[in-house]
Amino acid sequence: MDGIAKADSALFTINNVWMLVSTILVFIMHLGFASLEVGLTRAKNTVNILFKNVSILAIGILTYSICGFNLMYPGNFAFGEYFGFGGWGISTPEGSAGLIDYFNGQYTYFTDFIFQAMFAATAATIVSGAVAERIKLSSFLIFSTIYVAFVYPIAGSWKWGEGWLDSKGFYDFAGSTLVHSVGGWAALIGAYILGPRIGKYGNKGIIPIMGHSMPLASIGVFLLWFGWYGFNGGSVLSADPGNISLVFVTTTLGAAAGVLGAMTLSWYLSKKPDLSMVLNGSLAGLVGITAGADVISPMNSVIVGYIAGLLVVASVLFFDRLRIDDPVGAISVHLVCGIWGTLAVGIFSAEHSFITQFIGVFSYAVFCIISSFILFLSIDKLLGLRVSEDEELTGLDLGEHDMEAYSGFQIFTVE
Amino acid sequence: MDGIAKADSALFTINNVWMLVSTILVFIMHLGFASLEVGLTRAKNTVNILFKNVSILAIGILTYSICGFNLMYPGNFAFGEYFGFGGWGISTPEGSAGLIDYFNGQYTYFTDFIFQAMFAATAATIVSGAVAERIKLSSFLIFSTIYVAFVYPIAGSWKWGEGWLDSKGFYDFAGSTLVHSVGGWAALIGAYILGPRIGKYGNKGIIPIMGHSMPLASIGVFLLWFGWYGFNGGSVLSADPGNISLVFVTTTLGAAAGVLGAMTLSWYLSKKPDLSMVLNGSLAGLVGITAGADVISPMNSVIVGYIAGLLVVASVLFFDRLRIDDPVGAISVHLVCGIWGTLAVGIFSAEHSFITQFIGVFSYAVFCIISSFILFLSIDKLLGLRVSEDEELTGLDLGEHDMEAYSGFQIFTVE
Amino acid sequence: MDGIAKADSALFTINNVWMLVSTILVFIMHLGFASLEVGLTRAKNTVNILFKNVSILAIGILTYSICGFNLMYPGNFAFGEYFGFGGWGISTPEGSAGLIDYFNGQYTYFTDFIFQAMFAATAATIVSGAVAERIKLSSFLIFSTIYVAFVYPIAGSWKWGEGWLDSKGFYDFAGSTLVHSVGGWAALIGAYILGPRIGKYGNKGIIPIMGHSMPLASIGVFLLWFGWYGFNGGSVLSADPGNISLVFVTTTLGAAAGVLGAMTLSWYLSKKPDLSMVLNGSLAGLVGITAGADVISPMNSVIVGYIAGLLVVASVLFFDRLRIDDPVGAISVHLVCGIWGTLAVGIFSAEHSFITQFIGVFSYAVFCIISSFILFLSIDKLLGLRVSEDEELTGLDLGEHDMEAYSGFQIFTVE
Amino acid sequence: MKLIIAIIQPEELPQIKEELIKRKIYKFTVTNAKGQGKEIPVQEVYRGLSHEVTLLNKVRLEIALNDDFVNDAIEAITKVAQKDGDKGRGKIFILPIEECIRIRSGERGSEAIG
Amino acid sequence: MKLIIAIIQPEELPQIKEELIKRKIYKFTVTNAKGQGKEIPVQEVYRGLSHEVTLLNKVRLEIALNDDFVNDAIEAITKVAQKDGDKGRGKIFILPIEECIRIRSGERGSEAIG
Amino acid sequence: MKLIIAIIQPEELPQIKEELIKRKIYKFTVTNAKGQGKEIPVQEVYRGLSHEVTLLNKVRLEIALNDDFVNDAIEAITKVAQKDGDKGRGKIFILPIEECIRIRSGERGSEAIG
Ligand SMILES: Nc1ncnc2c1ncn2[C@@H]1O[C@H](COP(=O)(O)OP(=O)(O)O)[C@@H](O)[C@H]1O
Ligand SMILES: Nc1ncnc2c1ncn2[C@@H]1O[C@H](COP(=O)(O)OP(=O)(O)O)[C@@H](O)[C@H]1O
Ligand SMILES: Nc1ncnc2c1ncn2[C@@H]1O[C@H](COP(=O)(O)OP(=O)(O)O)[C@@H](O)[C@H]1O
Repeated sequence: MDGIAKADSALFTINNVWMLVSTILVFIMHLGFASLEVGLTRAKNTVNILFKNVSILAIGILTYSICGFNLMYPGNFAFGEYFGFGGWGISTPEGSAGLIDYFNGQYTYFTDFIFQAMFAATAATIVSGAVAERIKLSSFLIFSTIYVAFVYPIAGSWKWGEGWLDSKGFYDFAGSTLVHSVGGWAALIGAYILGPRIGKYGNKGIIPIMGHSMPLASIGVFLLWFGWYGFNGGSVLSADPGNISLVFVTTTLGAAAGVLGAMTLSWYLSKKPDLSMVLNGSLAGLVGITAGADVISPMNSVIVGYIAGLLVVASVLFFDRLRIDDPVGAISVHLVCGIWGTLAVGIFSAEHSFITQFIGVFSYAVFCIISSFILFLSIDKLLGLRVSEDEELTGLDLGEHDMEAYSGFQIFTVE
Repeated sequence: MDGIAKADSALFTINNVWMLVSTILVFIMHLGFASLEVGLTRAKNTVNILFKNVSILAIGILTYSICGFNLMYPGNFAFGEYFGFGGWGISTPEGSAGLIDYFNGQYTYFTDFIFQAMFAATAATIVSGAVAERIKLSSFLIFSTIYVAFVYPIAGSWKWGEGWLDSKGFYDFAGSTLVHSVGGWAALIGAYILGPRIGKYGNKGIIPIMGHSMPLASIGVFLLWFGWYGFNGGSVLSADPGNISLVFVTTTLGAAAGVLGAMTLSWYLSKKPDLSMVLNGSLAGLVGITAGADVISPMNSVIVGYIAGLLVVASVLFFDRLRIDDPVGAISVHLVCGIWGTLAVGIFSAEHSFITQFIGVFSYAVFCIISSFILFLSIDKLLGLRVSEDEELTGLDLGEHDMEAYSGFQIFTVE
Repeated sequence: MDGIAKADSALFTINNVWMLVSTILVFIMHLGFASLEVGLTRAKNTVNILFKNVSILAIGILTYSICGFNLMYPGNFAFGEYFGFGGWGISTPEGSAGLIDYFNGQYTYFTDFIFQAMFAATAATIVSGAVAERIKLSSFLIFSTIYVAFVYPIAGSWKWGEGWLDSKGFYDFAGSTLVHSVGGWAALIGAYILGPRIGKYGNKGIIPIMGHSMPLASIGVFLLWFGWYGFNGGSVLSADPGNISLVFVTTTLGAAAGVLGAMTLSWYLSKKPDLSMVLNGSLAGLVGITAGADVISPMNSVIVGYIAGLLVVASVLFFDRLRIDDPVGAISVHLVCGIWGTLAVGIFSAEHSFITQFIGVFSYAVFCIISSFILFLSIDKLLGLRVSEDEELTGLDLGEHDMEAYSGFQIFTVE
Repeated sequence: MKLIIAIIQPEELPQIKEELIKRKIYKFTVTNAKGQGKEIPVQEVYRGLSHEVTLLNKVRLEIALNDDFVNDAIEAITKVAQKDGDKGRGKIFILPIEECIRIRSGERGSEAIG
Repeated sequence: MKLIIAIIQPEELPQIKEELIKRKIYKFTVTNAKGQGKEIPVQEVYRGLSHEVTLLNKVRLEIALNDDFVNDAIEAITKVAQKDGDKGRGKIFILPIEECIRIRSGERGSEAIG
Repeated sequence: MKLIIAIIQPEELPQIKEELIKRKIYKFTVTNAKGQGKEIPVQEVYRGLSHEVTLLNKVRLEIALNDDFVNDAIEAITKVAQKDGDKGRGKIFILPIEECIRIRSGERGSEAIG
């Protein structure tokens, strides 16, 4: 091998390593989601939430290997640029040459698949938080299997699979819309159809139902932030030094500014420094910067993050006023800030048009709202969506799993 | 330096970085083990378990630097291809040239040592789970120091140190047998000699002793899965893009299928979705795929993982019927699925023979069973293995450490 | 591009990736600090501690982007080699060429910034532990904002910014002094000025105030150790295989020996294996090896770590005798072992002088003690430093945040 | 003066609280308890084994009152808890109190109780 | 009708439960408690400091019974707990109950207690 | 023989313990409780919503004593807890005990109580 070929091979190797490191980081976000959701809900539903998160990860990966990957990256579209299917399973490309030639010589076919597979389950996990503490386990599993196997990849193909929105110039770097809003819309519809948890909106106004473990919630947020370096950093799709380091800076500043935004507004509104809001603030900043992490300047990423931090606080209060009960704030974090982040690209990046960004946001809204409605309502008809009142009161852990999360601990299941 | 030399140096650098990243990932598996073991046992033994896990990691690394590394990779064997010793301590190779020429120019001597050192303590940690809640701290520390310092590296030298099993063509990619079964056999012997925890097998049948924190157990499993990307990915011993990305895919699919396998069987058997089984299922899948992660196709890795998931459920029930009390399921996960994974290489990989794989499994069984028996029985004679009944009832935290894990919390130590 | 240029670009890319991976690892240390501090304090102050740790991370990153980075790496000094300022904000270097030429072609400007930014907040977090459970939230936030924005970077410029101590030949590889002691001095002064927590030093002698969660404390320590591979490994400032692998070995052996040192001394002194001491021991070893991780041999790193482990035990007891109340042992771990590590470079590395190391330690002491005193006393005058007795007794969570960390759990807030 | 000790289902506490307040009974003390009674034991599953848990979560309510409030309190509790006829709805025990002291003021007797 | 309040060692609960059931006493309520008594204080070590903990973990058993079961209950408890003569084995207190109500049915008096 | 049940503020326990010991009252049992009384409800904030918590953390002290110690115990408790006149300082209830048994020895009556 001559010098140039060797150097190419070295570059290929490092790109590939970076993509796999990113894959691992996205993987650990699933623990982040699980911890956050557990921490912000009641102890009596802990086993149920953990079960959902572990199994949806496994199911998401498997369905992605069966059909999701080839729906999202169909190669050729079958129906306009709206829908295509590349065939069942993942087909090992031939020989190591085939591996190396894949995707401009940046990384292998397998790397591509596994990085994308880790993303897939995220969308379902986002829904999980919003419908927590009252949805039937089996119904949730059915919903999210279908959502992850079909809705998410088809929607994804429009942009990342080089479909019609990509042709239009719509930009979504790492998925403010394609991942977070797609999950967020289903979260909204799910929370709306299910109705609030018993006791949340009483005749005495809104009674907050406190999460049972702030350390777990915080561990969740730190792990999500940690994993986000792979989520955004990996979305560069190579180890290009200039790009990934810029993405690291904007991602970090966005998150930090989100903390500050949520801190200032919530401290101002409730006169007290509210940890649960500050935690959501960092996630809000991260979701907000995700659409434009590589095209927004560090300075502007602070602005995007800060506004996301304000938005998440306002949005949590707003949805509570609408009596849409979202135990972990998933709608506010992922949907609202996902939309904000996508539009922000149109504002802060000269090369992208606000109108196109808006069209993208709108199209995903329509598609996701309709699919979620159909799915949730059909499941409700066929199996029922919500656990019985009795089960909700004693908790889903005993109701659905016959198991307790904290055996031996004295826990007030009420108040 | 000319282009070729520079390119070589770049490849060397990236290989080395990947091995060190893998080292870090294997490191964090120790937190995974600790969390899992703590979560699946009772609150009153938490300090004890954490102490064991922290100290055995430190001891394992130190003894590996003193003699383990040179027992496992002796260079030349002294006694057939069964035993060799390369000398005490780790000898810094001379100059940076020495560093670079090491191991086909893939990574440095120090990298080799530290990657292997992180593996070593794993074997002892596996034992820890099976003997938890009743073994004396000092006796456990003595056992595992000897096991890690001598038994594990000598056994390892047979294959990874290029000993007789390697010559025979036995294959164990990342240690289904060399790490997991080696630990698993000691776990089995230890649990057998110690006998069950008080109250587990009453006259009313088997009474499950519930773990005290499902969130901790889940954190443990996610961290183990996370670290496994280094455990398997690093075992490629280079950053070769085709290989490590294939390993990532098989590892992930194996784990996901393990979850599914455990979920289906346990849901079928106990009519309820059992989180503790699903958690074990993912580990089962991971242990199962470890022996052949680079020679089994993605499709087959799903089969291997799924069967591992079924096996772990059946095995947990089986050992309970035998009245061998294994609080965390270490024997089922590491031993049973380790054997399965090793044999699976003989089934699913055309290049490897089932018979040779079986000979390997059998040889390790003999060696580990004998060593563990001798060690445990001698320690029992000299110092006693088991804490007093009183101490077991009040908990090892107060008994061995005079410390509580959850100061201030109200915990029922009984029932 | 010819072979050499391509190979250079590959090397640049891998260096840059390694620095960013290190950045992520340092990031997760903040979760480590938070978990450790939460675990070693009482349940009633948990929300407060988590809030401090999340917000100080965000604030630290933002101030570092505003002025910290350019105070620490001023380029040209304005006042002797003691103080310089490179201008507000982070100025994107021009074009991707500018990015690549940065810092000897090792990594980009953005990489440099973000790696250093993650370090910055560490110093403040160290203080947090020592003043926990009694400091007013707002006063702490003001103190640490100023400390991180000005004191830490100015002090840092003396060595890492190529200031006067660098010229003198002072050596501090990854910050035993520049990070750990700088945080440690402020911790000492803060704990001293605040006075002990109510009930700690009664007329019946010293009454330990137990931390409420050993699992959280252990998670914290493991995560810190995990992140330390980035803290030390990244401080090589390139992916040079020989150097980073040596640093991995010394770091690991230092930590392991620290565990052993603390284990032996504390077991000897209190007749019981003390988990809280062993956890501190590993951190002590890590802090101790940090100053010389690349110039101390593996063998000597064991000695440095072991002594650090002894020191931390002795020091914890010593400060308790002085009635300086440090809930998490931050002063002993970061200050005492930071000093030890810095001096150890003068002892174990032939190329460095003990005297110069001592001068460095002394200079930082003077600067940090004076700044901390002035800051803490001014804030005390203006706003008060300590919460009211009532608030301290009911806990800062209800007092400062109107929130509980473990809603539903039965916790004895007293005894 | 009487001391009412009521063992109730945890999820009924909020409603019982409301009923008590309606009847001008504002003060009580609550503890977490586990109860064994005639109710159907809960089935729990762990690591593939199913077993019966007979000690179930209960809430223990303690209300000290003057004699003429006793019937009101009983009514408030039974009203909520009787809504379905399941086993395990709990018990009320009434004990005599000889003296009651309000710590803050030192007041004694029936004055102090409310 | 009497109320038996027994303070016992946590680890004795399962056996005491069995003994009670043998004597046809099926219903009781259990709370987690901490007790200070004459028993040897537990030594605890934390961060190198050793200190005495005098408030030790106990379990508090509450059994309401008709008068003729009282001796059986005492026997059941003492049988288990007396097995060694250590300090700190606990106490039994017997208090009078004036009325007992089964919440589910409204039944009163000695009917309701069992 | 009397049973004193005192509901106190959690943070007062250590001092009350000292005062009791000063008065030669060495034995008691403590449980974690939540109390609703006249005290000002605590304001809690969570996810931007503020709400009143009326069930506040309390400690429940149980002391069985011979009659001549009752006033000492009351004094010990009130001394500490009266130090400021705030609401929510708690209550003391005194109940008759008919019998007391020391489990370890089987001793009965006023002998057994201390
Ligand atoms: N005699 C008793 N002594 C103490 N606690 C009792 C007694 N009877 C019932 N309880 C408490 O009340 C709870 C419910 O009692 P149970 O008898 O099952 O209800 P029901 O009478 O509706 O069947 C029990 O779990 C227990 O805590
Ligand atoms: N007079 C009492 N009032 C309340 N609780 C008591 C009383 N005496 C004992 N106890 C409870 O019983 C437990 C054991 O009491 P102790 O007197 O030490 O046992 P023994 O009589 O066997 O020495 C104590 O920890 C306390 O909880
Ligand atoms: N009648 C009662 N029955 C049961 N518990 C009571 C009663 N009165 C007060 N308590 C307990 O005492 C605590 C303090 O009572 P409160 O009446 O508010 O104090 P104060 O009399 O000082 O205003 C309450 O939270 C409750 O736990």
